[in-house]
Amino acid sequence: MTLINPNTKVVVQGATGREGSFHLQRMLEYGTKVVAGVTPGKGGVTVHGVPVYDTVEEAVRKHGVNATAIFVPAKFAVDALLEAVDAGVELAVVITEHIPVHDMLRAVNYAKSRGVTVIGPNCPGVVAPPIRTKIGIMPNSVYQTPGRIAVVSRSGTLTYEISFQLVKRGFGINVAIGVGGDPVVGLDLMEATLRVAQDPDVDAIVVIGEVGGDAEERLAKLYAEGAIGKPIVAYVAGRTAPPGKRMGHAGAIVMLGSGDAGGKIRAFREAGVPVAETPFEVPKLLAEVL
Amino acid sequence: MTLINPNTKVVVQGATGREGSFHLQRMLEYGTKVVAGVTPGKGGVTVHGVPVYDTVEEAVRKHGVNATAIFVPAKFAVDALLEAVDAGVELAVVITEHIPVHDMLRAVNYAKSRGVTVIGPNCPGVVAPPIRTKIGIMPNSVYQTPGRIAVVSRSGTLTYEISFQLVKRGFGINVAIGVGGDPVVGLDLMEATLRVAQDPDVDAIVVIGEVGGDAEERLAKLYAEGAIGKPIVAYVAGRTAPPGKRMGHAGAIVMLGSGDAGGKIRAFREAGVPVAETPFEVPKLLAEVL
Amino acid sequence: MKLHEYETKELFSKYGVKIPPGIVARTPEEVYNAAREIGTPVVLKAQVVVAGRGKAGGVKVANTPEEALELSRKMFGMEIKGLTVKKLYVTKYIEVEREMYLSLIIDRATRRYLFLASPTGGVDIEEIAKANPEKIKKIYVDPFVGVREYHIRSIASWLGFRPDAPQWRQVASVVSAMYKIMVDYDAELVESNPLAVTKDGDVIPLDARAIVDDNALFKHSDLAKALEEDPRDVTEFESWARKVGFHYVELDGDIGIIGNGAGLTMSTMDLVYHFGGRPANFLDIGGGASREVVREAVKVLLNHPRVRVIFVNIFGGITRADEVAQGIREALAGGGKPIVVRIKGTNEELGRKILAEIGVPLFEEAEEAAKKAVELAL
Amino acid sequence: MKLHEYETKELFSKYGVKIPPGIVARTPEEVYNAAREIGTPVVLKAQVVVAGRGKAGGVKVANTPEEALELSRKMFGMEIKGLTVKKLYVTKYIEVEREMYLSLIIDRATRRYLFLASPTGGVDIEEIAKANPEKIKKIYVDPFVGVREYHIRSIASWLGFRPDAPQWRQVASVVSAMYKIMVDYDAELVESNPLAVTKDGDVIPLDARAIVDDNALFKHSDLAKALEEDPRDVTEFESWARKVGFHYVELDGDIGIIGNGAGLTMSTMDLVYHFGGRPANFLDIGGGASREVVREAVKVLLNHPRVRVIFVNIFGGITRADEVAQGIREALAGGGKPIVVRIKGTNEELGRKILAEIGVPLFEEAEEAAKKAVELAL
Repeated sequence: MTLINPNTKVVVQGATGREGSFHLQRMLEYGTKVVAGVTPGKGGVTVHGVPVYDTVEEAVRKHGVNATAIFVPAKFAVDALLEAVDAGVELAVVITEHIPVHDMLRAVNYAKSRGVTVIGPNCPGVVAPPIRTKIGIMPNSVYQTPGRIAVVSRSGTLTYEISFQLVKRGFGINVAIGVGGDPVVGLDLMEATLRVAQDPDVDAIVVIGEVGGDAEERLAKLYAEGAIGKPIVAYVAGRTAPPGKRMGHAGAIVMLGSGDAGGKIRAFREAGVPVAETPFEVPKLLAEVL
Repeated sequence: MTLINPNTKVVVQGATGREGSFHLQRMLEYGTKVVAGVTPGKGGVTVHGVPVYDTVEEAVRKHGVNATAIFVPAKFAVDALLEAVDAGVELAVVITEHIPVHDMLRAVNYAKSRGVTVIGPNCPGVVAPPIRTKIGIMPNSVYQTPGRIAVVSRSGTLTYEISFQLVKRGFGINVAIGVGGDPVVGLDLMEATLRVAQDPDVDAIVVIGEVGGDAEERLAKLYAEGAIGKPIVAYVAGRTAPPGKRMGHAGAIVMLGSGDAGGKIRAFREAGVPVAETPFEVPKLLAEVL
Repeated sequence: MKLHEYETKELFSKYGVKIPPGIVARTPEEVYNAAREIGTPVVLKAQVVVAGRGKAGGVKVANTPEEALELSRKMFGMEIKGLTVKKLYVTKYIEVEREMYLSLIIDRATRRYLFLASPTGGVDIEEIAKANPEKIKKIYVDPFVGVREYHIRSIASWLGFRPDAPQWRQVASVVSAMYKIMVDYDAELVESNPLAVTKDGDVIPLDARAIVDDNALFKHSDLAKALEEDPRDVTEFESWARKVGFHYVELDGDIGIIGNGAGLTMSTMDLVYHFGGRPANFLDIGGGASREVVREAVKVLLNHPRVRVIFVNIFGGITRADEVAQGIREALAGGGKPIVVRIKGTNEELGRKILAEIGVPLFEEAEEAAKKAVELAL
Repeated sequence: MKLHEYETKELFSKYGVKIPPGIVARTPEEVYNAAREIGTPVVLKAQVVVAGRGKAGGVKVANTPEEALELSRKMFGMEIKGLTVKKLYVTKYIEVEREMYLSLIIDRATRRYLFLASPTGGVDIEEIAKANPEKIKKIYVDPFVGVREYHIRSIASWLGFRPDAPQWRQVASVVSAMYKIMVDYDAELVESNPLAVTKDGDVIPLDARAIVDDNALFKHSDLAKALEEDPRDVTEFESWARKVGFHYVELDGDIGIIGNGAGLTMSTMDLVYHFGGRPANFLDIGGGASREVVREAVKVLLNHPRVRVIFVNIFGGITRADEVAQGIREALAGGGKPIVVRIKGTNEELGRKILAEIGVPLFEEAEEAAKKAVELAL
């Protein structure tokens, strides 16, 4: 499985907060091994039966935690991530939105230098139906059908939407990764796709891009070079997005003349990747490439 | 070969300086592929027939340089190292002494995060007689006899002295690495020993330690755990060094009660590593362990 | 947050870069006085945060204070790409020998800072990239390393200077200042275009702009205040919507779009367009939006003069469908426009029930809903 | 460079840590005035950069200004571990509830900063490590990350405080200050021992010391000047030797040692000791030493009152043997002491020849040379 496996033990940072507590419960319900929570100063309480500690280090020491889901507010999220990296987790999923990009730039570089994989920030996380493990906020109801399709996306809700369409048409999902909507993310669309492509249990990959940056173009180039080795179906949101405007996601902006949806769609098609016109066309194209 | 190989192509940073130019010539004489020099603002001249450039990037682009020997003054040495890292070298040997330790701390961390091996600072470099390649300042005359002994040392001249004794008693040298006398070095005595131990062409390792730090103790522990897998003979300088005093090398100081020669010798002996009483005893002990 | 030219130049100046003398003027009288103080000829530059203001008549040279007064009367109130000119930057006219390009961005792929440098500038980087791609050099700067002499060396020599040239240190000063602005002010872009070599041989940022990370504005109260006073590139609706707390972008159609999540909302716009409709806006209520936010979102579109139909497309993840439904119900209490709602997700059934109570139709799939919205807007 | 207690505390204070009121005094009169100004009882603390000054009588409590005057007369000029007391730090006497330990160093193995924290302090870290190793907690701080709240949390809770205790923020302030001193002043050690909880419940650095990286003194002209004015832990010979530019450490024997390279020089000392002699010093002429430096090195030892024999052991790497030989010849021109010279290396033959001209014997091997030196010193 990409990123997570049956031994993944999760700590929720910000476990006593509204969102942290809510999603901690959803993760437990889904089947995730959420073994600890962390909220500085709240050590000693429990949240949905899960013990909460003051530090990640304690959670690691007492429960062998190796992954974290970060729900703390933007101003404290980078510290939470760095704390998790220093405490020795292998995977950090940063759900938090609105983190200053320069702070994340440094944190992501630091995490990488310590061999820690970061997903997000501003992301829905990762979910793997075959092992019923979710680190994030995807709706459990959508991810009930295990299978051999990987979904890699820059979006949150659009990922659920397309996953829902896939399941509805009979596809099962191996893993869905929302890489996050910020300009700087731990693993970008290209890198995440490259990772899932290496999983022998994945037959095809659905890639959901959007305006801004050039991860889609870089991925198209890799695909054309044969580096992916598996069929890809793409969808790119934002054809009607005007240039120079930030479309909700901090990373969804056409800047210095690059990053528009048209260019991305062109790059995919030229590389031989079919691109769906609407989210609902994705399952049809997927059936064609399999 | 550890660290260097027949494809190692060297740039000398500070090539037009007194020491840089002097040792560039000695390296060429020894057989090292010194293909470029760098001195900002002096691009265009040649030193001993080697073209000099303004930037390392240019040297890399034009000559496929993959290693650097840094001879620039202490105030500029960290910049030179960072430039080489960013230009894409794989190995950087920093000869320069008196570099502020905090600056080197950051630079060494950065180099590591980019996958670059740093030797030094304040070191004699690395020399491999079997492939007649030297990146550093070791006297050529000492390293004329290829063989299967590795020498790893925190010292400069003491390394030559002991290498000289080895050769005199009929041993050949596979590689000699002076890791540098500063508190923070790119590869410390333990790490360098671990590297040479993995070389199938090395039969035994001579380790030369000195007061300060705990690299010798950590190495002894590794050896006791069986992680080295090859015989080691050690020598530790500074039994008569008083505590709290810096013995020439910035790193040679007993601080907060740790780092004295006695403790290191004890650690080696308890781990089963024979320790020579004088440099001249090293060949004798080596003969015994082989 | 997009900084005006004068704001960006003030930052350059703060970090030691020589900039042409300039004064911001809000009235023709201020322009006249500024022109007298600075000494003619002067350049009047419309402070609007869009590219290409020169071609649109937003930059004029005046040879006397009187001419400046006259010209400024025509310039104030001008519309340039939808933005009204409210401020003119009156600057000394500088004779230029050569125009160069220098910008600093965050490179997403390498997670490093990236300088783009070209010895020829004055036109957009896109145009340079098209006409002379070989002229653009990329110089990467790691955030843990910062700008060093070797970066400066690389940039200054690419721009065409020798280490012994007097311009070398001026380029160094510009490079250092840009990096400091970038880091100290959480900028996403710092650009000088043109970075000019004057007839006098000086290197100066003749024009400059910067974009600051909105997520970091809490660290920069001075900028947050400046944005409050001068929202610059947003319409009234955009400004209002952002104050409520969600992402809003004005488009030119008549079907109002509300979605949760940027991707889904864009996709909803695209879908409307795909079926022949024209989206009026992008309105993302975001993850974890409260009932209040949803209510305000719908109200915005109810009050929007161009919006004829509202299309709410919610696929619930972190957002709870019942909250959305309650927000819609509350907004519609004060009268309405045709609304098409599609909800799928967390607490979905509860949400459906709430909406059913007020007679709002619900769609299972966005595709059908989009078709319906387009149909209603005809 | 070792900082005095008062210098270190001034840095703590600069970075916002509350320190006990204190005045540095250089004469008994200054002590008297300081005691009056601060208000008795006061503590008189000898400013000598060695550990264990308390046990050696370097710390005294005075209940009146007169008692302070009296006590200080005995303390000025005292020798503590070879260093003369020239300054007393007169500080407010503080009643202490609990003594803790906190230091910050560079960890060589991990290449990170490392805090060592113990809830019990007041004795050397070595003693804590021996008696209660489980009390020492290690908190690593990466140089690219710096001190963050989570480090502070880890330290403060280990020292025994709860987040809601008033001492929590005081510990945070001490931790931040120590890190800033470390980084801003290129320190290799910053230590507060004891870090005290006073009877009033305040956390204050009751004693503090720091060591600054000598290689970084060029960045800190204030410290370099302070070191110039008060060389603190060096004898006159050491001071002189360092000014010439090489590494010199005083030992207590009679065989003067000159070597090139720290390792070889230490090994030469050890060798002399091994054969029954007693090294008088460590003198490393370093790599690339010039003829002038060698000459000055030999001269130092010629003038050294305790040195009876000089043993020069050079294995040439970056050092050129002919330069060494010429330096020795020049030094010996003014008269001499027995010298044993061993040179091996670059330009070796030339060096040999030069020495032969002035009749100085040359040894092939350091072992024979060491034996000869020991023999000559008998």
